Amino acid sequence: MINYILNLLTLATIYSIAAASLNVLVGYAGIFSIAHAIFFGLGAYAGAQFALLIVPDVLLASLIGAVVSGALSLLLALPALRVRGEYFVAAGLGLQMVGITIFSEAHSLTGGHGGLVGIPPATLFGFDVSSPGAFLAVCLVALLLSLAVIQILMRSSFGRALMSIRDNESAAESFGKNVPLLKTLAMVVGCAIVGVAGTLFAFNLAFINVESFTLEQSILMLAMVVIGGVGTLSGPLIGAVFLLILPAILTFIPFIPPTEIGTVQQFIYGSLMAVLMIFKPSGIAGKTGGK
Amino acid sequence: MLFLQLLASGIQTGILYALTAAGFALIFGATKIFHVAHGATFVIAGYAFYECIQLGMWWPWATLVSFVMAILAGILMAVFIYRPIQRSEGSFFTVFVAAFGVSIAVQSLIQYFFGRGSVTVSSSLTMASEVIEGLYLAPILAVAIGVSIVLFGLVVLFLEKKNAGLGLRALSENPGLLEAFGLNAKNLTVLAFVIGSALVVPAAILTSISIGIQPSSGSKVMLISLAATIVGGIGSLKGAALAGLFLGIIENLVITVVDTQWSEAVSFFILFAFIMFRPSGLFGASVKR
Amino acid sequence: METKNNRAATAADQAVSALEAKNLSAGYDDHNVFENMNLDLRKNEILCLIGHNGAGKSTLLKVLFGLQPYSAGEVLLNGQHIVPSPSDMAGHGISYVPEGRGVFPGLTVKENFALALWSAKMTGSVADERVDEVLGVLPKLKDFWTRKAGQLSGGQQQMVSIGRAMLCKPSILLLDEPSIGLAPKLFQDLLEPIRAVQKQRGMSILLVEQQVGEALNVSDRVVVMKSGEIIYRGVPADFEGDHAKLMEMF
Amino acid sequence: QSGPYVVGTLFPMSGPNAEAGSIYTNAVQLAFDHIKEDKLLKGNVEIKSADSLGTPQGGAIGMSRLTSVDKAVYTLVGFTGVSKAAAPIGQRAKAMMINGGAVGPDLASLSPYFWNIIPLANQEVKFLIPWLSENNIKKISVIYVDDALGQGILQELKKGLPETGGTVTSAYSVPPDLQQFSSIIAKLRSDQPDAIYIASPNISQIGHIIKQVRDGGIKHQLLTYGAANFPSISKLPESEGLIFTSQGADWKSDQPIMKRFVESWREKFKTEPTTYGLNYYNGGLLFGYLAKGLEEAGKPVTGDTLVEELKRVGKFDLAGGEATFHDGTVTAAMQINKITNGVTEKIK
Amino acid sequence: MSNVLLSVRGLSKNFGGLAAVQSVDMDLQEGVVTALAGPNGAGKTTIFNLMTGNLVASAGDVLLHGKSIIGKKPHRIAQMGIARSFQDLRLFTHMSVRDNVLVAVEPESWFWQPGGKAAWHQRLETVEKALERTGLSAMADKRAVDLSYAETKFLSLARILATGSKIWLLDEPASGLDLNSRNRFINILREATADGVTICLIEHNLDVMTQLADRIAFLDQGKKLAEDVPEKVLRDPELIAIYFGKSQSGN
Ligand SMILES: Nc1ncnc2c1ncn2[C@@H]1O[C@H](COP(=O)(O)OP(=O)(O)OP(=O)(O)O)[C@@H](O)[C@H]1O
Ligand SMILES: Nc1ncnc2c1ncn2[C@@H]1O[C@H](COP(=O)(O)OP(=O)(O)OP(=O)(O)O)[C@@H](O)[C@H]1O
Ligand SMILES: [Mg+2]
Ligand SMILES: [Mg+2]
Repeated sequence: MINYILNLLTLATIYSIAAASLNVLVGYAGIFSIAHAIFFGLGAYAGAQFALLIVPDVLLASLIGAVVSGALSLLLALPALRVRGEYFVAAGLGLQMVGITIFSEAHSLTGGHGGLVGIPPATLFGFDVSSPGAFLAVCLVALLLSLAVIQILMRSSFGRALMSIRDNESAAESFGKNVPLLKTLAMVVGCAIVGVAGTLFAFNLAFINVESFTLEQSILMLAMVVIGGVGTLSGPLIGAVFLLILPAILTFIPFIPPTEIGTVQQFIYGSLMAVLMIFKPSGIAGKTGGK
Repeated sequence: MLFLQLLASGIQTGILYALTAAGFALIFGATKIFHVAHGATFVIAGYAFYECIQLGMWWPWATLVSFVMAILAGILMAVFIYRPIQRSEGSFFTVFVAAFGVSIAVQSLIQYFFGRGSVTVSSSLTMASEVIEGLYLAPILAVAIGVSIVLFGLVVLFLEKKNAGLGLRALSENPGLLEAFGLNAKNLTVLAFVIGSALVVPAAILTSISIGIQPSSGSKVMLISLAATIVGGIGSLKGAALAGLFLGIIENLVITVVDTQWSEAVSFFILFAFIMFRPSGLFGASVKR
Repeated sequence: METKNNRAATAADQAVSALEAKNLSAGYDDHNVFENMNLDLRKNEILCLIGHNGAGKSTLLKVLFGLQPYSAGEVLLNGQHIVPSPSDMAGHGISYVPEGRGVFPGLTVKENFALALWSAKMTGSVADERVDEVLGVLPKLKDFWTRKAGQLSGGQQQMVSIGRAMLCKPSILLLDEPSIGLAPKLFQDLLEPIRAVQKQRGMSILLVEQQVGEALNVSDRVVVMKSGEIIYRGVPADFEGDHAKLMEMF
Repeated sequence: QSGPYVVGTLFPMSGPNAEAGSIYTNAVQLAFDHIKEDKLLKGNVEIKSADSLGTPQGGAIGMSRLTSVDKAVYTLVGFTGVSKAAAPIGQRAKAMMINGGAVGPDLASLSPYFWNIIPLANQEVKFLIPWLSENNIKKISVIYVDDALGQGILQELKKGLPETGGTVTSAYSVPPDLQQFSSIIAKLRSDQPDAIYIASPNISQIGHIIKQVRDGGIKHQLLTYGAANFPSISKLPESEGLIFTSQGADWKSDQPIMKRFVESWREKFKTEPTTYGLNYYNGGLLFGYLAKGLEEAGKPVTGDTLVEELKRVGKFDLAGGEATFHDGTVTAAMQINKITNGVTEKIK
Repeated sequence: MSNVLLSVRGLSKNFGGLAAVQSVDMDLQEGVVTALAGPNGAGKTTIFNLMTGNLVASAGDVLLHGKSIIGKKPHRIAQMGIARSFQDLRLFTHMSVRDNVLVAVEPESWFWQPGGKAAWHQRLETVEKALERTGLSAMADKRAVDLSYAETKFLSLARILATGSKIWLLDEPASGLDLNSRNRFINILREATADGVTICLIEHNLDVMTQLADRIAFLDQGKKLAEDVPEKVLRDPELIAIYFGKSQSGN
């Protein structure tokens, strides 16, 4: 039991990092990205290749994941500077679909559909940290660091500037905000952090392939942020834990014939998502009432 | 000849895209609701038709049932999902996530009742024969073209001749003001969902005949509809339909130049390019930044 | 103030109320904006409703038109109890011009009008007649008949909004701050045709304004609202030249 | 000490591949029903099902749950991505895993705890090639998904065909979720191959391709691998004449185990049995044999002892005949089938 | 003649065929309130947009302290000390009132602000002062969307107050305010001019205009028709006919 729980918690922690980083884009900067799984994937592939080829040090690999993902986020920054709202959603969709195809085709980097197998157990400064408990601890530290970074940035003038851009771009400009630059920076920060999450994910699963970086995954991350509460610190964590643990709990429902478990689970899962949005539109941690 | 053949299959694919995209564009254009569950409506319509045929119903009746089910699904979603969310602080993404939840739930319901595999309605319409040398066409292409032109014409006529079209445009601009005009924004929203959902029915039926339909078919439909809506220009029904057609044709023609595994990605590459260089789409008004 | 003399002749008319709020209470989720509000708009009068920002004037207008629910009290139309809803009110010949720009910016002026005609269920020659009459009163509208309303300047949009409200041959007109953002001359130009129509065939107007001077000039009666309560009922003459008295009310 | 033994199943129970998941689950269930009827084991067997969602992450969570919460010592898995993600977790928990559905050649040496009770796809192709040359089928076009399965099949064809005078004339890679093949069909028509080989891990996709190829007026011979055993392919009217390889499974066999399997399957599920069903049935039976051996030897039933027992015994009487393992993979007889009038018949 | 801070020379803007602004010359003198009057659609807002870089001029020049700022990005121009308000307010709706103002005090937003704690306290003090002066202190923690109409108008002003800019461009800042609030508003602007702020004001309300303006520039159909002290402009019969109307509020 304990390993299962540790494993779930590790995944929940990794997704919390991912959701928190997406919240930087969606909640603070008003950049509606539905291509976040691509950057998650970039981090995962970069970190995994580093571990496979050089050294499976989780810290170094995470840094590599962050750098690669952060650097390539400029791809998405381009349309973000040109369009907003639903147009940007569509741009993200385009990137997501093209990105997935590239992941499947770039065999030498990603292993194609077959993926990268046998990612070595994680080490940290030469110590093995691959046991479920130790790895959870590593992930928790990464989560705390990411949250600290996000919190410090978002409470600084940088965060306020992002929020002002989110609320009204032209007014932000007229108070001296360099909108394109700030948006790009937000994009880089958010994607670099999700790159770390991706690397941790690769270590955790020891195997990655495109199936983990699909549109569904992007939407799942988005759902975590929205269900938890957009623009709040705790929201993405609550959302991540909720959406990952819920299906796990549903598997404990007795009396469902094994062939129907999946269907029933998915039904409850989907309905809950809709119902939650109807009754808690600003998320579990979001402010309710008012306008 | 390969080119002609690809063009023909592109048109057939494109027509299906055009119909679903027009439905999505109509709903999104009028209500600003990002109706992700449009794909679910498509699947419901397809299965309704399939089940009726299985029960031995005459096809026009099955078609009718399919229309009823799709429209009903659209209305239920509009009234019970979107309306309550929009009434409170319904941000773009709240609606998005709720609609996504609905899609999952619908998909699992269909799985539960109709199984998980792909179902196909057999029909001789799909058998291709050589029309001129090297060009194989199936009667369903003609049916698709005919049906789509008629249906599309009807919708356009309805929107233009009746004031409903005007009402829907007004709805997209300012639902609150519509009430001040003494009109009912709720009813107009439902109308948008009725027409938009009805538009997917022929596409769903044609798909269930020519390709087959399965519970998870909805997501592709939704993605292409969304892409076509943007490429066509938000708010333009004609734009979305033409863009759908265009994407279908490109998807087929493109394999003369790139490997087949890229053909689907090309649609989205085009979408990306449009957003970068012509965000207003083919027919849209210029985009406010 | 020659209007008042004119109106005195139809005093009997004035005694009959066109639209009446009786013990009305309304507000938003967390607070009541007004309670036990009593107000009557009499036949063929222009009633000016003034008050400080947030007094509840717009809320009252919305409640009367059915755009906003009320929690207690009743609304009487020509002495009959009704539950207002926008589509019914339009059917009863009541028009409402909201605060701000009351036009659809993406539709042409013509289309804005078409929408209003649809709402009033007017078609064919009846509709044409109505349009002709409104264009007769607001001839400037012809100049931008086929332009998108959003491209017009603020004043022109306001003109469209008022013209639209007059289309259904309203017997009651609810006007919420028509002057915002309008050049002073334009505001006067706008009030004149309304007055003309009112004189010609009778119409009750409830006018909410912050441009108190101009508004009082055209009104028959005045009501002052403060924090959801009516603190003064009278005629414009009460305030003539007495700026201090007016200031007190705010 | 003697039970209840926990056996896990890790199949996609929702999503596009859920059809396979429910067939697999049924098959496993059937095997354990039979084991119970026969009182083969002293201890009870408890089956725990986890939904892999058909994705690696779902597989990892499910496997982790099966090993750590349910304490499954023996888990039946399917699908390549799921298997790859589950294998390290199973290995860490020292739980034995049996794959009866995925046929990617790279599954052969995933882990010492991971065993394939299904011949991998390259074996099937090897068996097919001689038959092709016998029947004068030389030029082959391939529609494949670019994963381990597709690559394995394509490579095997490219290697094997020239030896018998054939060639791969064209190969079209498709995304695994593509449903619309009109453009590829147009190309196939101009390629003029003798036969078209379809290599996709996605069952409904194979069905789509077959239907659309036939609708498109292409009359060439169609070939595929054992996936065609799924009813959604074999029952398709367009599948008439389809030729596919599969492991040897003679539904009319007189072998008592096989006979019982076929009869109970027909009775219980009202469908024809498939090789996948057979494999997972065998996967269930295999556990019965291994656990029985351990019970008799007075050893505890754990992943380790099960693997040991398998290596020690080496040969098992399963439905369809005697099975041995090589490279962590069962070596089984192969056969070539043809669908005529909706019925699958062995032609070689 | 006092010091000219901001001036435009031959400024023109065409929207397609429409000449919204046609070679306008105008000077804003230090400490002087210049009202920009004119009928709806005259081009007043457009001139603001040209000055602040929100629109690109078709011709002409904008000079700040004698140096051309044409072609510069809006945020650069804002950082050079020009603050503006918008006709439609454009508040940061989902941020608190305090943060709305704080954003305005932090012109260059990198990951940090220079100056450490001392500067931070200084900025906070600036914010509190601006809130106090506009009477918003009590609702500093409310979100901007939850404010009432009058309060939003004052918040829009507080943001500008806090920037410390010496040139303010205000687009109909007092429209829709009641008599009391309007007076309060006028007083704040008067205090600001006393502190040496230069204001350019678009306003349709004659009370506000006459109480504040030192000069009135009159615009019609994109052209500047007159610029002079209020007494003269308000008496010009031609302008009365097209703009001020008959019941001119002299009182
Ligand atoms: N949508 C709303 N939600 C919550 N409170 C509101 C809403 N609209 C108005 N209010 C509040 O209701 C009260 C009355 O507002 P209302 O708009 O009726 O005032 P008003 O008299 O029209 O003021 P103004 O002169 O500024 O137009 C105010 O306190 C305002 O803050
Ligand atoms: N972005 C734009 N595109 C096209 N035309 C525009 C645009 N902005 C303004 N105009 C036009 O330019 C002219 C001047 O507009 P402007 O907004 O400057 O008027 P204004 O003097 O501020 O009027 P108001 O007092 O009504 O606010 C108007 O005719 C308007 O329709
Ligand atoms: Mg009001
Ligand atoms: Mg203006």
